[in-house]
Amino acid sequence: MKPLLELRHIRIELPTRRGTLLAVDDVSFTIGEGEVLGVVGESGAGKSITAAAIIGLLEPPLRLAGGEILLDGARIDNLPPDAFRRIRGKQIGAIFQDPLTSLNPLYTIGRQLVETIRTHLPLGDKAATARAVELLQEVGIPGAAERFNAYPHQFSGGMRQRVVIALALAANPRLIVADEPTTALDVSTQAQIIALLKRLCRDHGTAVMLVTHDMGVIAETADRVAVMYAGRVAEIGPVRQVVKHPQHPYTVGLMGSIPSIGDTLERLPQIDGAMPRLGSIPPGCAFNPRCPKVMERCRVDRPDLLKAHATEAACWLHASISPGEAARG
Amino acid sequence: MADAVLRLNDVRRLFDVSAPWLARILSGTGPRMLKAVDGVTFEIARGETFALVGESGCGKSTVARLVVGLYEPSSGSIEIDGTDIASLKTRKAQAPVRRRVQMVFQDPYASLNPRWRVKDIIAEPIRTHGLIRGEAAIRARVDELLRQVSLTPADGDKYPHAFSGGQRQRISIARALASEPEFLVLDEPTSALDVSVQAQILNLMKDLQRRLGLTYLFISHNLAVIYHVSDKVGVMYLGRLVEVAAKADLFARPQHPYTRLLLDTVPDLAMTGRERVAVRGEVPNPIDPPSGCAFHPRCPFANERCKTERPSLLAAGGNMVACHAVQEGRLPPWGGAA
Amino acid sequence: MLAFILRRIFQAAVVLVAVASIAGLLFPYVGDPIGCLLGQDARPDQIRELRGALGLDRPFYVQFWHFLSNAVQGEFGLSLRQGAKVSRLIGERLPATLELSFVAAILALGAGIPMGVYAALRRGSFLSQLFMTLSLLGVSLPVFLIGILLILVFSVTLGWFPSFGRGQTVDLGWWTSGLLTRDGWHHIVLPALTLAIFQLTLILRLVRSEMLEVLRTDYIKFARARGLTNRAVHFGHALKNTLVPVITITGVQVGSIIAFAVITETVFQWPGMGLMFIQAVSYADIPVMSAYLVLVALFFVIISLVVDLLYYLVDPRLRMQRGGGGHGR
Amino acid sequence: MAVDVRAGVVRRAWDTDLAYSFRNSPVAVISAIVTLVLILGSLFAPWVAPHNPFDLSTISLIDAFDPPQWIEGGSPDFPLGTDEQGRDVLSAILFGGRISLGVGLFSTIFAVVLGVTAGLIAGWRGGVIDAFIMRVADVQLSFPAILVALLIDGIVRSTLPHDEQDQIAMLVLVGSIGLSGWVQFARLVRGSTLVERNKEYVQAARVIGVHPIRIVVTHVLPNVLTPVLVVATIYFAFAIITEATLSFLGVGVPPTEPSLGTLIRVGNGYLFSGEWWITVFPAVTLAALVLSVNLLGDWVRDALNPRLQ
Repeated sequence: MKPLLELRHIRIELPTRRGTLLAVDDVSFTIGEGEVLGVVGESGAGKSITAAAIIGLLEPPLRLAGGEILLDGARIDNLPPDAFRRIRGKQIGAIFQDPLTSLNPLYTIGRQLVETIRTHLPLGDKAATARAVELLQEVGIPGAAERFNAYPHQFSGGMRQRVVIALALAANPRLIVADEPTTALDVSTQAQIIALLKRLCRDHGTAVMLVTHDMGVIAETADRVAVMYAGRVAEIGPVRQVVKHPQHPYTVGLMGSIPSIGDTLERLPQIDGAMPRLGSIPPGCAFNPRCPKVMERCRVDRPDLLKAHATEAACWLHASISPGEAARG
Repeated sequence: MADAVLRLNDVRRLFDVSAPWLARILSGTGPRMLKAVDGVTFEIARGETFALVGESGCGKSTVARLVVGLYEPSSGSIEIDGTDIASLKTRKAQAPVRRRVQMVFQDPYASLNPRWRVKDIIAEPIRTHGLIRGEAAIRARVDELLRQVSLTPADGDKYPHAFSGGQRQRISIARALASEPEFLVLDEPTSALDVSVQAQILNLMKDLQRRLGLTYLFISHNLAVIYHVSDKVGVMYLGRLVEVAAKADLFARPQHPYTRLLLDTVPDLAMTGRERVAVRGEVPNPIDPPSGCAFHPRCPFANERCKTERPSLLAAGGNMVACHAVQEGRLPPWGGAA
Repeated sequence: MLAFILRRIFQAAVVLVAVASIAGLLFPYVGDPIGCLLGQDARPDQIRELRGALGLDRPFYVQFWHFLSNAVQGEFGLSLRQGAKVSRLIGERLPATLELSFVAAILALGAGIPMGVYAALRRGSFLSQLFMTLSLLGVSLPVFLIGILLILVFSVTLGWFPSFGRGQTVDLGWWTSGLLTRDGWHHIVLPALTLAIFQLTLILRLVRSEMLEVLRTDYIKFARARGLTNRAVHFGHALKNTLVPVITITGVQVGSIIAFAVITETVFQWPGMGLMFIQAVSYADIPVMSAYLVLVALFFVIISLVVDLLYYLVDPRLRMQRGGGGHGR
Repeated sequence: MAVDVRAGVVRRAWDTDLAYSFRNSPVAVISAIVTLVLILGSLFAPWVAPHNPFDLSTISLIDAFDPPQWIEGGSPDFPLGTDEQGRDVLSAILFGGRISLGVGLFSTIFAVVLGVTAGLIAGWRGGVIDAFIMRVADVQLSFPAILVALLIDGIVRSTLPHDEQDQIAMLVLVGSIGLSGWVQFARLVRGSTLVERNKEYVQAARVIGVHPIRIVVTHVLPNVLTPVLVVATIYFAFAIITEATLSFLGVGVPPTEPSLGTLIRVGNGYLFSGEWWITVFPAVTLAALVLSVNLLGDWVRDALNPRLQ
């Protein structure tokens, strides 16, 4: 089966005066029809930049320097700007982190919805308005018809994020790229928004790329998860496998360092050090200075994703498991 | 509990959020006060970690700032080591008491002056209180503090921008320790950090507490973190404490419906497939909180009494709970989240 | 809304009273008009007589009260130099200044705002770089120098436009207009251009930087992510949000045209209030100076009131928050 | 050893982002050179200038209205020609530049000191003091700076006897231009102070128990100065323009010590009779000076803007 979205060897560069840095380095993954892919990683791992590249909104001076992005098997990364614009909103919707700043404060939410609908769908003003109200109802805005003419500042944070979701879904896209959709919200609101997103995408058959640093959100929402580290995918696989049986030492450390209610640990298992800055990524495996299982090879050769039990991990520990794969490295 | 390091008695803190006077006169509204902290009472015993948990706007950070003296309470009293801070009138008189209470802030990027070298940042409390005389001695103490938080003396000569978030938080901790405090207020010290770094900082805090015999007031919105670090927990909602209990009791037998709601929202990392109660509504505007029990519009167990009469914090099942439903015994037992 | 307007009017009144008070308080102490009027070798009895006639021998507070109560009625006494009523002098000079300022303001706004928008949207293009270079030149050239250069080129060298005076005017009874004759338009070109260039460059730079600021916001990024056309994003969303800060500062700029008219009028011998003020300053003609100051303050207050009202119309957050008991967030 | 340290400092300064952006901006380099040449030329005018325009014994009316040397009738003695009194235009420009730069510099310093102090106090203390300072600023802001300067200048001028006026004319100019400009610094600093005051490093200093005045001076002040530097550069250019304008209007420096503005005003009278050089050369110098300072200001603003880095 052809995947809905496919990233092939994506490379995103950040030119600076001290040379060109690699913000994202050789990232490949796919998202299937209706699938929820969680992308998790610490700040600076490149997950948000990857998301921005998919919707074609990399902020200069960041630039897509290599690789291909395919939607339904057709390349979209090399489309002219206006053709890419037609895909945004229509095929790929987006949700950003901060609902307080995502909406234009000077226009009513109704106007912003109708505008989006009419940009992508052949509907008249009346029909678009009706659809907008319907959408507001669907995302759980009480009194949708009356709130249609309200301005963003008249909504609470959670309600605004619902409006943002309605905007992202306005033209029934097949994929939604959600970049930290709950980070700016209160914990009790976060749960509501995640539940809503899950329900809507299931109902509409929309695939989701869910970018977050919160492993808990991924565990509850995603089908598969990609763990990013220093601009690369460290491990990717079914969410249950990655959470319960992580294969990459980084994922192991990451999962171990999350405190959980009910544990009896006096100290949390910790990974020493911090993720390297873009300018100082070590040669070989980027994780090697922090890795408890580092080998000589890790300092020289960079591992690609290798089959590791039920997941794929970019780690030489798994080279022995599939020798054929390792030979390439 | 004889040896309470910190005691808050019915502390209130209001902020004036009134419209300009002319607008008030024309629209016929009176002055509006935001009750950021509305009658909070608790005490912290020596060597223990007391955690305050709640969502944004619940007043937990205001409590932290009241304790360290960044705000004055509008009413009520704050005692440190049995001394009522308000009884000390001058800055000078307060200084020896204040020195013993220090704070670590949330944002590792904003909490260090970007134009100061790390050694000067850490030495500031030492110089301010004249704890050590002589530059060489001060430098030696700074180096010792840097080592204490797992940094190197060479780091003292750098500026904050050379450090990652976790390292900056270590510098913040070193600065707080420089005035030889016995009590630290930790205001969301790890919420701006990545999880792997969070674990490092939490471990460091625990090590320091054990080694130096520190007492902590730990503030966070993350229940898992609180579970990991605390001995006793207070749950705040709209400026009031709704439940206070020992950690084991609170997590095993949460009484207040809001505590239960919070526990219910903790993501299920173990993926047990547990069905959870749908959470209703959002935190209301603290400027005009709901009447009676502030939680009643979101509470599945609210009745007429809850809408009019404000519950007070009373003992119930080993916990202290402010809830009519709990006191009337009409709350179902907790099904258990984690 | 009402409270907002009332507060602004109240503040405006405070400004006016403050300016009038400063004018009234300072001038009795300032200079000695008698010396100017009678010359160095006047006899003491002549001086005494003139002081009495002008009311300068009365106690200070009587003079001040006199000044204030007259000022409220628009009466500022007699010009010490010309012996004519100040109100009449101003009545004669006001139309010239207002027509000049009006034409200059139209030029500055009409060209400055579109140029600023263009420079922001087509950053890096040849034309926008040309605009920016020219604008820097405009900011760097003192107004009087622009005037001199224009005279040098268009009057002295090319002989296209006259270099001084207002030309032929039409007397409408209460207003003498130069805008109704060909000759009048011929005369206003150079002074209006002089006055407009400096303001135009400021407005251009302001609009550009505000627009760039807005283009960086999350809601613009989100509008792009919704797939809206560039046209809708730029002129629907960005421009309106740019207006909010631009209106405020443009108001101040337009107001300062009146002040810069002082310089322009001097260069072009334009028979307006500014020229009258400069002459008054060099003769310590107190009534004329104070009248001019109060009048300028009045213009400013009116302009800032208009600005506030515009601001109010553009921004729904202002419209809602005051008035009733709307919730901020 | 000492040389090593200094070389290290230079190398580190050369390696900063600021120096890098300077080296890579031809506009910044050129405008810095122009500014430097004009400043040095004015500073050392008595040694650099071919004549002393104030030494009456060297001036002869016979030399009046000489055109620049490359035009027929010009003389190599007066490279840019002479004015109506036979003074060398080039020398007059160099000496006039001293006045313009001096007034510009000192009035900028005056405005910065006054504005930064007022802004710090208003932003830090808040409440009634803040409201008072800001209302005063509002009222003053409703008058354009040039009018305020004109007014202050006019008032002082008319309260003083004529013979004292010329002596303190410079002081009055510096005072009036400085007083008309403090507002923008005060507003800027107040705004940043309000932001910095709530930042956690300031709160940390308060928790430590540092004295408030010490906090303002050692913590807040260094962190609000960057935008002040940018605005001060641009204000320096504006102050030069204002001085020139006032002198042009005849209320600036006395004609015995002409600034660039005075020179332009005097020359303006001969524009129609064809002696364009008397006004054009001072005008070009003034424009070049202000333009290069403005360009430098623009560059500093962009270079220090963290978002553009």
